[in-house]
Amino acid sequence: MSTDDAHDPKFGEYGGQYVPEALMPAIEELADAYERYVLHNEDGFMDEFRSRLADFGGRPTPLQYADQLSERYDTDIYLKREDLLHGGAHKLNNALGQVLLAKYMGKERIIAETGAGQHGTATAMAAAHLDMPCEIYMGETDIARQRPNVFRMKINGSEVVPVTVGRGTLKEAISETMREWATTVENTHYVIGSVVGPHPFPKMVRDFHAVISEEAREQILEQTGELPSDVVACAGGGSNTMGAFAEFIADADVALHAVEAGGSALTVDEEEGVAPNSATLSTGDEGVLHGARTKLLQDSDGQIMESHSVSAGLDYAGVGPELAHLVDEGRVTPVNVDDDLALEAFHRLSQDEGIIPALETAHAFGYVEKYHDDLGDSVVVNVSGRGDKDLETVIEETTKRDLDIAPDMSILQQMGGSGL
Amino acid sequence: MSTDDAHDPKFGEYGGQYVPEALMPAIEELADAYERYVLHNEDGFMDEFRSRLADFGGRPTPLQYADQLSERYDTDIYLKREDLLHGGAHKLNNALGQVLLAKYMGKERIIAETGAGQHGTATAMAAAHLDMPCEIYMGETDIARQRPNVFRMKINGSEVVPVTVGRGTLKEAISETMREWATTVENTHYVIGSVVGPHPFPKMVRDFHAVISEEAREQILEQTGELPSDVVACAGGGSNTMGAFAEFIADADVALHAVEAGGSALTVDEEEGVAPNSATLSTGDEGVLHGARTKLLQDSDGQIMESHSVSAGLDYAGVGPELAHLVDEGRVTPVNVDDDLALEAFHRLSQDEGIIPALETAHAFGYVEKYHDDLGDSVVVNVSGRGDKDLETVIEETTKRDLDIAPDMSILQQMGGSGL
Amino acid sequence: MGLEAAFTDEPAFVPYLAAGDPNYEDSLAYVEALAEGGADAIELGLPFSEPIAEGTTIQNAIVRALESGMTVERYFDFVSELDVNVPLVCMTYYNLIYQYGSSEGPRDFVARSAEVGIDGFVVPDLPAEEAGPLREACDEFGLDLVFIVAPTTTPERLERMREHVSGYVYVQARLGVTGARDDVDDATEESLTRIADWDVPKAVGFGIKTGEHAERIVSAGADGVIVGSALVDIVAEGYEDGDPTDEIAARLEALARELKQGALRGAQERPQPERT
Amino acid sequence: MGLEAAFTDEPAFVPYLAAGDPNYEDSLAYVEALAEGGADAIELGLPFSEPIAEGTTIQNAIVRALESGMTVERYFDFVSELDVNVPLVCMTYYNLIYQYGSSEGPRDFVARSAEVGIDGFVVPDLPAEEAGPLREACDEFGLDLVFIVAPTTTPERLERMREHVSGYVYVQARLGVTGARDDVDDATEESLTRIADWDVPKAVGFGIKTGEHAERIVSAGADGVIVGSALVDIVAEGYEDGDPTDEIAARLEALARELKQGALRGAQERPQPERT
Ligand SMILES: Cc1ncc(COP(=O)(O)O)c(C=O)c1O
Ligand SMILES: Cc1ncc(COP(=O)(O)O)c(C=O)c1O
Repeated sequence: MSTDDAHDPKFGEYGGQYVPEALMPAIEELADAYERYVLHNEDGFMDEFRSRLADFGGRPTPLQYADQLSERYDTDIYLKREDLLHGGAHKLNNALGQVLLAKYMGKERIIAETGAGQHGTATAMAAAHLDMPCEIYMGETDIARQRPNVFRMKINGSEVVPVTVGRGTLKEAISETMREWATTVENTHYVIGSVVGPHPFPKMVRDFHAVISEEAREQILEQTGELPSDVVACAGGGSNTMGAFAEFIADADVALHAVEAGGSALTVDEEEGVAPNSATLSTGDEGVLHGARTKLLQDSDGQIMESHSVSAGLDYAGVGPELAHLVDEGRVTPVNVDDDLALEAFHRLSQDEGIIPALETAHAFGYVEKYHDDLGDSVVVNVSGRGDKDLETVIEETTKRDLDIAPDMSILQQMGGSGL
Repeated sequence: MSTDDAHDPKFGEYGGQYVPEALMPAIEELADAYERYVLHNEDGFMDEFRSRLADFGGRPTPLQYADQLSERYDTDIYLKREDLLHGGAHKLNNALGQVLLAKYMGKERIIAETGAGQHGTATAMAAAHLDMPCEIYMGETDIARQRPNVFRMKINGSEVVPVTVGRGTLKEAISETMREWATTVENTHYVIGSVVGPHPFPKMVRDFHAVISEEAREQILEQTGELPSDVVACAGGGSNTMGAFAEFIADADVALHAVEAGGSALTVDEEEGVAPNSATLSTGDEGVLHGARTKLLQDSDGQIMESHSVSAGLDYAGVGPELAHLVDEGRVTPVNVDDDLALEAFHRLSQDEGIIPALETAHAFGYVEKYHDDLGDSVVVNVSGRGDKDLETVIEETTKRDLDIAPDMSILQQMGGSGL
Repeated sequence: MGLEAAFTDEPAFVPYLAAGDPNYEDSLAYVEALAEGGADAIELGLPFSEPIAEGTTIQNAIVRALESGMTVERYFDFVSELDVNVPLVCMTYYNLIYQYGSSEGPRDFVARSAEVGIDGFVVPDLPAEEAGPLREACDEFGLDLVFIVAPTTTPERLERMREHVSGYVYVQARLGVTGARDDVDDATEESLTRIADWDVPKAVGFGIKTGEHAERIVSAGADGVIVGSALVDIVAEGYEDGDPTDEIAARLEALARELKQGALRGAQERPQPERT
Repeated sequence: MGLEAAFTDEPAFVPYLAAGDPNYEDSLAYVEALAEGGADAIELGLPFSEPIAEGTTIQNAIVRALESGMTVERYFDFVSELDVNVPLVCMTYYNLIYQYGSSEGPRDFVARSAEVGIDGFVVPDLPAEEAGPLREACDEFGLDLVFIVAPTTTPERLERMREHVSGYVYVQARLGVTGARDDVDDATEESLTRIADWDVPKAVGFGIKTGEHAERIVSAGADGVIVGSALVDIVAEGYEDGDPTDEIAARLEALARELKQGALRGAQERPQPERT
């Protein structure tokens, strides 16, 4: 874990603490707790965290050599299998870390926001596991379209609080959760879902996810005796990304690729305030959102755009400030993959390797497919999550597109209906 | 792995090879391959199997101390986390083992039957991973009600072959697959989904799953220095059951509990040929089904009954012959848990431990809830699978019942509709 | 009367129907029509709920029979009531045989079968290895036990079967359910050669549908032909179209006649007749 | 004209409305009605798409304003067009300030604000730690920068804020949005005590809805009251009911008057008036 810059709320010019005054004490308290428990393992916090990640979460996750893809690309492809983590995605690393931290801090209640529901379900699982009351704020539009995840949160015993303001999606849910936090800071911890938000969140969330690259680095050294030439991870907020990169950053020869959602196009519609992508690192510019200075999708006024991607988990107009900084420094290469290529990659990984990836994850494989000639001879790809949650979207989007690689789904139509 | 009885097709009076003559050569060939590759590790088969189980499957799975349940029952409860295996259930142990074996045997094609789709999805994943063409036979009724699993098989590149004869459920699918196998034995391997069928399947499938108890035994010794007092596992065909028991059978002091589906009642309707349960070990009697002599749910003529359970994966009128034998010998205690208790246990585990279990698995926890006073001081429960696949059923069945423990799902109704 | 007798003098035509398909009364008429058409013995299916060895056609016949109320007791009634003059073979699965009666094992079933006039058994899911108790009961009551030889059956298993078989041996023409004719002939000839020195009649079945086809099989050396699906198809189609029972019976009788004639022609074409 | 001036002589009433809620024209009328009703300064919200510090009421107002086409340029037009005679405070989020103009940083925004007659800023997501560049620009153009003191603000942070604050300090009455009155008074008194020796006026806001309420706050020592949601509620209800603009304006003016009167009464009840 890199502790060198733990006290600095900034990554170059990015980061910081752009939050309402009412939250500042909570954030300072959290920064203090981060330092004590996470960085200095006070009261054995990190030991307990790592042990619960192992027993409850299922760590370490394997680093799997991908037979078929390696042959296809004539290069060694290794899969870091975060899809095998409890809950089906890397998200638990962070959720478990923060809920446990809240316990150590003496907090009595957890709140969190969720968009597609992945972070919400991970938080609900962690809260149930650690016996903490938990409320998840979720836009009412998202509730309607992510019913299985709503149900999972509820059966884990969390409350799901509908946010009815505005469009009822992730943005509004974040605002609502921040406001709720501002009124209950004393007994409540807000579990943010990615390496975003005010300091210390970006560093803390990164550190909770750094176990990904810590393991992967050890595993590849054990398996090959060498460091990989490349690490590839998708990037929404960037938590799986930073988790997969963290321990390789000091290894200057390891190329790091952050794959964003190219959506349907990289152009934007200023008039409507809509970007048909969420390629923040590739196309966004500097601004302040949700507590941090970072790269953003915004119009010329500075209003935040609606982003779009076939993958709900990448659909965010901001990105972690550390990633923005690493991109500016040239350490991380930002790339993007559009909806079509991501869907194709989804099908390819499912058919060739027997792993049904999350649509977020599929973007990383879309990049490998398209640019494998530019990659070195040993590529680690972070399989950030599994795709069970995406079946419905994939059916719909695949049918729309008539992709060559897609399986013939007529059997489902014959048996009545076309959805799941 | 217990090799003492590898050549004997029987377990006491159970087991055997009651199959059409056309299949006998295939079964003898398989028995031979089982002995060479599985028992004697020829060509390093078992090494490759174990290594793929680790890297692709995610083994070892944790043995997790369950904080809340241990407190609730005032006894130490340990969870063997097969739900974390790739695909979400123990099923992959067997599917991967058999598909790999088929490869070693020079077979070019995989067929399998599936009912609820769990074994089918595991087989499809394994076949994709090992680059084997695969066809899954599935009753058309099951196809219609298990759409997400049908889709998962198809996106993994398997064909799903609808079986239209009779009621179009698991029984018919098994017959169809056996017939298909009988016509293509030379190049095809039939991957059976549980410890059922003719020898060598019950032993071979058990050996592929024995890794569960092999790990669990080691893990509990490491964690507590002692063997557990009890091991509890649900039993449909009995594959997770035998996997969880195998390495403890010789430990005479470890009590082994096989929890069957009590359904809605233990009585049967002879007239209709319907048992409202699938408590084969508790209520069935000896007979011959699907290639083996074992305990069955049958009417007085010997016609096989339709079984019933809220959990599709336990819904089978037969059971593995070795389990039947171990029950007769008094080594395994057969118990059963009805639909209500299983649903309650589903919600309890979800809320208290943050683990949403498969409905099959929930039966094991229903038993622990009801009979914890009879259990010893250190109980291993096999978490055979995760419950994502069961969300829809759980909503429906919970709503019907008005269970106290169930979360308030009105938020979903408010947002429109009542299903997922 | 002993199944072997059906094969004396001339090649035997052995049809199969599921008892009770599509219902008890019609099924009686259909089976009698087969006898009328020249059957030398009849394989009469006792429907089992899990017929793992059957093709779709016969599976569906079994479903129809079960749905119309066929049970083991009614099967025995059916046999008692049948007005035919040829040996009857009960074709069913082992569980029904095993469960019947108050004592464990197949003896009760065999005893009752003998009582109602059944002459032997074909049990597709009972390989020779598991057949001991049934063989004993058959011996006790003087009934035959037929085994099936598949193209894939190994020499060792042939030996085991030879010990237990009586009445006739059922030679499975090929693995596939349908297919090119020449294949069948080759596989059949090879199978027949492998068991040429067995002292029971060899009846070939699996996919035989026409008189011409029966002719070839017999000319290749078979002592008889077993025909199931082609006959069951007539029952199924008639049932679906709602045809009158007597019409369907007439069609069955006609096909039976064609098949028997084919077998007879085949016998005349044999290079060296083995039996007279 | 300098915000501090608004607090001279008597306790100030400082209302908040989102510019452009529910549309440009009506909003002009509403803001002018507040001035008419006795506002001493006006906090005029420039709507930002992610208003993380607002309650639901104001969030909804911002959504209405954005949907009716409010932009940064139109906001400046709006301010230019406003016919009021009191100081104006621009309340917005830092990203809009930061992005404006061709050069990086807040200077362009401040320059343009000064041009159209804005007197100062409240930026809820800009803590003192990050406020350097904006403070500099304000100094350059002679504008004020207001900070918010929360009940939870630590003594160290108070010190940091004190360095940067000008115009007035915005005292957040309590963490919760609504609640029992006595709580508010206690928290308010404590907050006021903590910053008693600061040489800027102290205005209290957060949850003030009535004249009586304003009275108590001022009697507890505040130099002014800030009222937002209660006024925005009037706009929202009128908008939903489709009431005529002038009726809504009249209601706003009436509430403004009540609040101002309450504040004046409060000043008379003070034990020892600090300012005259
Ligand atoms: C599987 C998966 N991968 C990636 C992401 C993107 O988040 P992040 O960029 O923070 O890793 C998500 C978010 O929901 C996700 O569910
Ligand atoms: C999660 C899970 N557990 C248990 C079972 C029951 O099978 P078995 O008794 O063979 O373990 C199934 C079958 O689908 C299953 O999916």
